Amino acid sequence: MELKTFKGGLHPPDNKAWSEKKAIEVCPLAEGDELVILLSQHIGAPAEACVKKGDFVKKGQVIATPKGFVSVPIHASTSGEVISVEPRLGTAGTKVPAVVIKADGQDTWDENLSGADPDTLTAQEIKDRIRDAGIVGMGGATFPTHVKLSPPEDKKIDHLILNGVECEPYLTADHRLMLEDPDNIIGGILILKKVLGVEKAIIGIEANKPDAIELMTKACAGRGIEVGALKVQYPQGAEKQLIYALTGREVPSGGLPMDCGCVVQNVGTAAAVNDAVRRGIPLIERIATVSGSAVNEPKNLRIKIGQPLGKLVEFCGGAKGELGKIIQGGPMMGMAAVSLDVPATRGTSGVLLFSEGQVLKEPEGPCVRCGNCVRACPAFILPTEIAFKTKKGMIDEAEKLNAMDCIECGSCTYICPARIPLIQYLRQAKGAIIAKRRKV
Amino acid sequence: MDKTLYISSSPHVHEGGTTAKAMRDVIYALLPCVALWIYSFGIIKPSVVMALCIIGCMASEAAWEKVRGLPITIGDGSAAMTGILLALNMPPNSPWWMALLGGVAAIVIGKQVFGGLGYNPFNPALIGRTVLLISFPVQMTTWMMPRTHEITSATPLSDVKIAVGLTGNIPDEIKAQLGSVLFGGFGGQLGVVSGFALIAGGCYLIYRKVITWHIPVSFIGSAFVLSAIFWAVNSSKYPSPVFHLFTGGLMLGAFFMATDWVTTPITPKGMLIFGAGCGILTILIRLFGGYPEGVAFSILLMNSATPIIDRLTMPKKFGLVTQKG
Amino acid sequence: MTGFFIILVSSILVNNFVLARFLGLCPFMGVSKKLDTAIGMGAAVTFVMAVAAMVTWVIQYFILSKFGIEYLQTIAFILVIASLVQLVEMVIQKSSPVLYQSLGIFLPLITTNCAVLGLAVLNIQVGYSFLESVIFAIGAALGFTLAMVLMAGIRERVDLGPVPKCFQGLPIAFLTAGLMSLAFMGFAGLVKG
Amino acid sequence: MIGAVLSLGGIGFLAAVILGVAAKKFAVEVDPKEEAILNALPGANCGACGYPGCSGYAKAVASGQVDPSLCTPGGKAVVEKIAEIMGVEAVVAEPMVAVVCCQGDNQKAKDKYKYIGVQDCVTAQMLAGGPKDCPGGCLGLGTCVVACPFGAIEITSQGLAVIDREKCTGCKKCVSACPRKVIKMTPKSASVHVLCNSHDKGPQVKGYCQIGCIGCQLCKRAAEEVYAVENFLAAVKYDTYDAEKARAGMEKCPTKCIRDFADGYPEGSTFKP
Repeated sequence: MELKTFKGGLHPPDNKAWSEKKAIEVCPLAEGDELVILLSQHIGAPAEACVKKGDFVKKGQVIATPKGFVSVPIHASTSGEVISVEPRLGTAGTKVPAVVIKADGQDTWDENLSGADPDTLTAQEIKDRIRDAGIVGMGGATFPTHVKLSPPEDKKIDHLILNGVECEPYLTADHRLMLEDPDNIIGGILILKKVLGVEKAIIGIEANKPDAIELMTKACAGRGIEVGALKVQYPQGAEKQLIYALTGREVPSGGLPMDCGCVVQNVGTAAAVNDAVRRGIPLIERIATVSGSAVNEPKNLRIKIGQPLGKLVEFCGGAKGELGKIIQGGPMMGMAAVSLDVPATRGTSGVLLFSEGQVLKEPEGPCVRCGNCVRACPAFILPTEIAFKTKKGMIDEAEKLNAMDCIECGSCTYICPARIPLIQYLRQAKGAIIAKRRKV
Repeated sequence: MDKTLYISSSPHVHEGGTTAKAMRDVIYALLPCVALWIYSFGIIKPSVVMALCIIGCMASEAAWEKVRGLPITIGDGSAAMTGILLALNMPPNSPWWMALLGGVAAIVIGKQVFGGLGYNPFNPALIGRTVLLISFPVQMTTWMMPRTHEITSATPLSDVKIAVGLTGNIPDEIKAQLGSVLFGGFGGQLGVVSGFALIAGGCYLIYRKVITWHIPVSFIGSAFVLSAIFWAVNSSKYPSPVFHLFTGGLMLGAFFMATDWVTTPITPKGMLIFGAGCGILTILIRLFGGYPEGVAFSILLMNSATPIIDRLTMPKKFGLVTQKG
Repeated sequence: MTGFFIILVSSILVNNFVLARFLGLCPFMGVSKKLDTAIGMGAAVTFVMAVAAMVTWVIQYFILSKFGIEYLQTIAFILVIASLVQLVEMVIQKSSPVLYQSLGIFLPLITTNCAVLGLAVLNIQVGYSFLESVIFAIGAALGFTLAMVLMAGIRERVDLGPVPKCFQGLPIAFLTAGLMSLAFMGFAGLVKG
Repeated sequence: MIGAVLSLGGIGFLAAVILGVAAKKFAVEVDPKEEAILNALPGANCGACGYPGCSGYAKAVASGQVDPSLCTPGGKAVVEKIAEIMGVEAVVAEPMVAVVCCQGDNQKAKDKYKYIGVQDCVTAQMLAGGPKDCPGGCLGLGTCVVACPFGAIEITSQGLAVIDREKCTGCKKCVSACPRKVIKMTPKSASVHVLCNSHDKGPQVKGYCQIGCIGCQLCKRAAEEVYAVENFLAAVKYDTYDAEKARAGMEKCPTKCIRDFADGYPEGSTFKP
């Protein structure tokens, strides 16, 4: 089969072998365990807590209500007592509002939850169910799914694209999900197709997961869903690059996928949508890969939102050697965490533990203009020039060099021989440009 | 857990390359030609020139950085690389002081006054060579015959230039020898003795992804095409393209000097333009200019156009293409 | 035709006014900090040179030679060129304030620009015909613009680099110009003219 | 001879006529006031006035709709000069200087992680809220140093930003550059300041900083007129500032987070009072 791809990018060693053959295990939750459920686990306005200290909550019960359209409710991941509603250490390393639940060990479901047959629902009813279940993009960006499913009237959507690429090294959560629960994903895709009213749905999968490609192709046969095999190339899973690889369309600069008739959803999101609509289960669990050189036993886990990262690592045999860095998500775009006390969120696609020796400590050298970053950049901008201008405070120049088109995939920084943290300069430039635009 | 962890921006992994590693790769790629060069010209003299060039470069870089209170960067190998390239551009029988002076000029005027590695607009080794050529034209054009080590001022390129200048034609006896440029036997720069070693080194660099194919291919390609046109028009006056490719510093220039990271464009399209410019200017200077050899000048000229080329060839950002479908 | 071509090539590359004849260094150094202004300055110089070549040629052959007062050449040329530049300055100020702002004090500099005067005098010395002197003027101006544009490109980069303090600004610009002129020496002998 | 005079004179006359006509035709009006004001301004283009550069401000003032006293870097002399040009009364505001309200350098304050990356506070702040455990403390990466158009800020050998009170002109560039809002504007006449920016409670502050304000109120009790404590952080009330009393309160501070700059700048600084 001919493999599709995009222009630019590179191919880092994927290190997936550590966990790709490991079946998903449920990360246990014991009586008395604390779950720290952050109130802002999605892009958009944070939810507002609707429980208070001392309340007893059941699994799946809403504990925080959305504020505004781009926002989703938050649910209790297990049954137990709310022991506090206070700022806790969050994903970003700062204290953010959270609801802390002490598990009672019973894991009792909220009896008000019920599923429905999607065929009997209207598109709007399905979207409401998706929002009420708190579903957000499971690839890590955590953008509320119901918003993505509500394009403005004038945007004609004709493609639904499913992201099963998982181009980040180490991560195998989506891979395992596709292997173990294809029906759930396909059920979700059918629902999403109905909501969007599109004919065409394509699942993009990188060629380093031949078993998943084969299985999904078989499972999708005759159900109006195609499987597109993609070349192993980072960042194949970035929205714009994925759309280009599968359809040949380019999302206009500064635009959204819907501007070229596409909606992209992660396969994990599709599975969550299926759960939410057919069975009424809100988004309180997800699959995450725990891996890295400093983990004893890399695994794929089904985790509860709010479990501290430390618990997940403990279940994987704990950390070994000297721990240098904790990464939430993949190594290319993931965020480093301050400690293992940080709770898992809806966006936690993986937890990577790097040993001290793996931490990149080389100092930044002068740019030698090798052009590696230019060739690797999938957005076709000049990272080094922008970084240089940013360093000199020439934000206007950086803007002229299309700094805003950076997708922050990290390819430039990965390949830079001078070890310049280009992506940080680009973020700095983007921040300054946004601030400047707001001012004017 | 009490240990303070590291936090840095993503990505948390790296391809593993460093500037120093790449410089070392360039030096490795040059080793075969260096060995051949030293061997062909009688081991001792060329070794001294080579050593002094390298010492001149590294010492002046270290001294400059010491005086300015900057970290000493001779460990990254870029000064050594400049020294090697400079030596390969000099007559193997150059006086010792010239080798040292060239090294100092290359590093100080060519690189350090601009702020060191990464900021120099011109190729330092070529600055060193050109400064020497203009200051000491006699010594810089006194070549040695390979193997016999006979002193001569003649190179194939200058023979052709003088002959054409006098009679308007390439004399038959020179023409007869032109076919053998591939196998050496002429005095002059490096291209003569080790064309194939240079190609091998260049291929190694492309394989190691230190350089890309763009500049060598467009440099050699454009030089070949242009000289072939002239040759086809009048083969009694203009030498053959093969002769052009394997004489003088063309191969060295195409693979090692015009591909210098710092002083050449960063965009692939810009690299093609850069290489083509180098090739065309080289042939024009060789055929019509006052100097028999134009590689160094053409690369320096294109170096000065690099910022403009970069600006004009800025890639079109993703998402600017008109909609299909 | 080949004659014109040779004049053009020779004045742009071989005998580049800035990098080979070292004329007009003042605006070359002053206005080559940014590419946009360099191009604007190049255009202004091109215009002034072309017109100056025409006017001075006419004055030389129809006034100075006629009355046998060639010894007044320099002063007459300066007078004409100065008023010409004044005129250009006024027009630019009115029509393009942005260009006027960025060219700043360098516009009046063309007034006493030795490149323009040199061009006028060279034209007469070499004995170019009217058409030849116009071609020569355009070539010289294009060469000037080329040098300015290349220089501006390099300077935009060099000025942002960590140049040692004592070399910052004009010193490094002169060094760069020197190295460029070194490179331009490669054109020596390219055409005999 | 006559020919020479005539021909040169003729050329000159012709040129003069053309230029004269052109001058009329292409005349561009420039407000002389604007130029005079521009000459009076310091020319630092710092933006303290809120206009893009000195020329922008000069234009605005010349139009008569903008207050001539907005140039803080220029101080009294410049304001008076501009007022004179414009023919209005000069109102000179009390000169202000910026103060870094933190003394938690890398010896005294704890880090919550080891930061690797671009040496810039704004960028570091984006990563887990900055390496300093204290949410308000100075990161010491020098974004303010770059922002300062007057070279009045240095990073001490112990990694703390310090502002020279003599060189500071009060342009507020550093205030807006600092991502942690640890730089505050204070009257130049006051030399005693509370150098802490953490609103955390006492025990928490003690946990990460030896020299932070713990909100103990001792300074307030010693000099009620000069000190206020709000949200567990003491502050000097500059309206009722009094040097004597301020020092009295300062001496009571158990963590030494109050400093009189007359006694010297924080440890490691090269500035002299």
